[in-house]
Amino acid sequence: MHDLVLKTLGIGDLLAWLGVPDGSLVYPVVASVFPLVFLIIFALLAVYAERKVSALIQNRLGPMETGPWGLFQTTADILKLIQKEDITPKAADKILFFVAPVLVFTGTYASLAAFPWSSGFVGADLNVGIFYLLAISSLVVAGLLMAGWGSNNKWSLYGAVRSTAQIVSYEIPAGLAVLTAIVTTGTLSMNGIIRHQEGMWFGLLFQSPFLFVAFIIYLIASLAEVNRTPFDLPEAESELVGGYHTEYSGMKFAMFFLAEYGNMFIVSGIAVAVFMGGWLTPWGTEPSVLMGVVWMILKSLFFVFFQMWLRWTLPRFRVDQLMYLCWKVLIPIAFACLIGQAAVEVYL
Amino acid sequence: MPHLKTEEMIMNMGPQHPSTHGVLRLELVTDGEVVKSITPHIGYLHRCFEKHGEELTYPMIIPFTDRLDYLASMNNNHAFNLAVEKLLNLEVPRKVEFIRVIVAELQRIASHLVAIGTFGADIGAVTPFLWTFRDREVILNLFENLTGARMLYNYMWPGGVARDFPKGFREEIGAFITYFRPKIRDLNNLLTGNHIFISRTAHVGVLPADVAVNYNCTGPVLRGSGVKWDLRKNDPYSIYPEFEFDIPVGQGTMGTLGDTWDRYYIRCQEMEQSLNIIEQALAKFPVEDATDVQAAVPRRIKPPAGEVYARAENPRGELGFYIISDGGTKPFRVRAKSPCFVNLAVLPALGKGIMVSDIVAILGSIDIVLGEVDR
Amino acid sequence: MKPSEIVDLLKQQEFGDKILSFEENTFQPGIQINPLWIEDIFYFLRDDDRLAFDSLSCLSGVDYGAGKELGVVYHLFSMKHNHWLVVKVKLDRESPHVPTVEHIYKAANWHERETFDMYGIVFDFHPDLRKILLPDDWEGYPLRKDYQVQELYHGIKVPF
Amino acid sequence: MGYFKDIYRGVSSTLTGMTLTARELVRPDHIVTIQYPKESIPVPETGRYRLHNNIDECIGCNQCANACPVSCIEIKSFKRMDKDVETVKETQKKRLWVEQFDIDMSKCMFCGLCTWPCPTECLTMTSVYDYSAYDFKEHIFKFSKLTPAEAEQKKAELEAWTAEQAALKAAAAAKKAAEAPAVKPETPAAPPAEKPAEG
Repeated sequence: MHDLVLKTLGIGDLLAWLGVPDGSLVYPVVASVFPLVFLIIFALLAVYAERKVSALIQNRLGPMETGPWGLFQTTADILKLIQKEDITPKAADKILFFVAPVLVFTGTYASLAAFPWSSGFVGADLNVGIFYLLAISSLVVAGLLMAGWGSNNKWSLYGAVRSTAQIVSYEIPAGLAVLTAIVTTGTLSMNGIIRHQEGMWFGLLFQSPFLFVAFIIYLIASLAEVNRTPFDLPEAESELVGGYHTEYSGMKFAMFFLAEYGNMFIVSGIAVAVFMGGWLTPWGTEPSVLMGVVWMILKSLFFVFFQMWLRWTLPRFRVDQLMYLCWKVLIPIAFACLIGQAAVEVYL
Repeated sequence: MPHLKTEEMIMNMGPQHPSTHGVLRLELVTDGEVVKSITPHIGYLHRCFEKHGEELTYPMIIPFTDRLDYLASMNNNHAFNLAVEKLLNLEVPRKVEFIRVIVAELQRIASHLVAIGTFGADIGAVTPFLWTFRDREVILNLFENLTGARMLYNYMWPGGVARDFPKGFREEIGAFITYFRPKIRDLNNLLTGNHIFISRTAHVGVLPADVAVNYNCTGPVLRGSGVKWDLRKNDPYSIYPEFEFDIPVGQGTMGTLGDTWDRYYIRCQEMEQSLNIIEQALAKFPVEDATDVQAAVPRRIKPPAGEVYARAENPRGELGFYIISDGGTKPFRVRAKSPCFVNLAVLPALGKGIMVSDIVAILGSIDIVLGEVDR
Repeated sequence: MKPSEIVDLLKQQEFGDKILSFEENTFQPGIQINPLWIEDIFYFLRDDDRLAFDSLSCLSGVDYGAGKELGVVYHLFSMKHNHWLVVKVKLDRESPHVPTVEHIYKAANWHERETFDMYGIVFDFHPDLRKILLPDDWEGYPLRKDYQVQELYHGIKVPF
Repeated sequence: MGYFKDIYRGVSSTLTGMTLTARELVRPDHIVTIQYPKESIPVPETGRYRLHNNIDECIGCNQCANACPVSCIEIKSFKRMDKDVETVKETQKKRLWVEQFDIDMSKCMFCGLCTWPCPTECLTMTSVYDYSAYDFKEHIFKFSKLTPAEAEQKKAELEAWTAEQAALKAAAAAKKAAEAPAVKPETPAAPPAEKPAEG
């Protein structure tokens, strides 16, 4: 990754020109800062977009005061959050309380390492890319549990317990849906999956009905993993007031916020990579390296918009309905798709 | 495996809580997600209405009745004036009756809009909340043109009303009706028919009819349990008998009879019925009748000694005033029997063995306003 | 049913001596009864299908003036027959006691707690007679005519 | 069976919901927000918000203070000398100097009961609603134009004038008593001096 970042974006020449010796530590550091910067910028834009989308749906204008059309609203929010006092409840478990947001954020940040930006532009092109992505994103569960238990607040405990149940149980349908796609592509590496989808209009989606249903299941499961409506039970405003991040304020709260929006992007990125042809052009040809990044981000942003659109339409599930939907509906159908797709592979 | 006795957790929902519709504290004993018992604690918004009633003259009490159920001020005024007019044995001019019915029904729609909006927000759908409040703004602007105030009007006086309809006001109401009818359909498509909403509200908080009658629940809570009881029809007052409108009653279409969904859906249907009433009232409005609306308002209100209990159909149920007068300008005793106070008393009975998220749904469907509960 | 018929029915049920007075000319017909017999009379009023008073529409405490007695007024209403009956009970000021009707009309539970809170009328055998509106440690019964507001409550000046 | 019907209904109701929100999303003409500081909701002139008293027409009759449920109007006034009496709107006579006419708008409940009994209709409710302030005391609007110095000076004149009137009356009574002492019994004592009407 870092040699690529350095070469294509010219940072390498810049650093060499600055007289930085070749093998020094600066290169990997700069390369690893790039996804962090992207994450923060994306979060800024996503929060602003969410407020604008929700406003337009609800016949409102959304933020208009800070900057033209309220563009600097999120920077204002981030500045506010930074200078807000970082309160730790007296009876809170200090260590857990501090580590929770860090863990949640690293879960999101680490999964950017294997994120397939474009053909030459991917962090670590692991041959178990998709497996790594699904695994690392469940690191968030530990963080949420720590947050809920650490803040020593009954409501946060409720939020934490609910979110653990939800994320853990929704990883199974998500995994199965992705497995259905892996059955056809044969490889686990992200670029491999994407390369396999060359020449297909809109990727694997329309290759077989099983894959289409698997895609829908993955979308629903990914909503649950990111705690977005209709699955936003852990921080259900109207019941648990704030859920696991009730007691947080200032920078720690910003970390949770950043992680949530980061997760939104990563989850829709995986959906795009596995089912929608990743950085390929919609009609299946391979674009240049930079254009690949553009296509990948565009497709992911569409699904981010889809999640926002869904959030302002649907009410919220109850916990037992959540479990019913996962275990009684999504998983059986995911299995059926898996078997169906496997049969298609073997006989066709 | 012997049953592991898990320790029950006592939790406080309120008094500052996003979905208690005001300052109400629910003490929940919960075992995991399942709620063992609910004990409501009220009194945070107690403003001694009944003590005020004994120290103020009759016209001065009316602004205080606005503040009982502050989402339905017109209906509160209406109920209080019915009681005082019975005491004074006052004959109210026909034009004033028409104005009162139109204004009361508009207020009913505004109050139901708040009930539906907050109920949707409690279940998680925030968009209907914004849509209902957008439509409610239109009614508030109508009231501001008529009375000068947006929410607390002091508009209806014993024997008359403060101001006559300004020029072109009836056309504005007609415009509102045509604007609002399609909006109810949108709301039903977005919320009432939504499968998640139905699964969250059907079969939840079932209130059998006899329990509802024994608890003296009234309004949409009682009609949700299938009891066809509406004061405008069963114990008519003012000129309601002149209008045809039907009383929506719960049928258990989506779940069992008397569940949260029924109570919610009745409010949607009642809004349409109110629109019908307003249309008929506008059609029959005595336009050429030029009597001054304050003609029958006595200069000094000194009712003869006696007592009366009069009641009116508020959006949340039957609001009754029991007034004892000792012949002076100040009432001897004013007792406001508020519907939300009685409807809230049912919550502990409904709250056994439900889940935490259901409390929010049931509380939203009972639709309480703490100003009226605590008086 | 006309008010006088209701009272005759009650008299037939050997409640005659329990009914102390009967006013007919007010808007709602009212009878005053002996507080000790309230439970039987109410059971009869509710369960007899000719009367069918199924809803306790309003329960209010009344203070008939400084020095005079306290009272509780029950407004009973029958949804089936659409007729009213007001039952009044007069209690002496020093120790106002009246048996509860909570087990007959569940609506009375909170009304009785509020009347106890405001007037100090004790409803015997009420399942949990606590103050409902005022804070638990508030002295005095506010709605009594001879009520003096306490000067300080937890150090906060009370008079306006 | 119920299982698949459940799923079908779930998906179809979600889709109808989404088409509705999408329709609202692409209809910018439905936006209702009014950006407050720049534009504001048009308030009708019959709006009932801040009270205003046109003090020149106020005769200090205290009707509004009596009609106010929360007694947030305080009036102090004292008697005018005969020569100062003015007439307002041809019908009402201003017989009092209104020394203090304060309305505490933080106590006022905007019921408008005070505007109805006012004989000269000088007390009206304007449609000014944005007068928020940092200190409660700024919400006490003082309408009286009489400065304390003027009030003192007028009170002094009033004392002198009443004393002089009393002296004149006493002299006239004494003269009448002197002219016809035998015929009529002693005339009753001089009427007590007019006490300034405290508000």
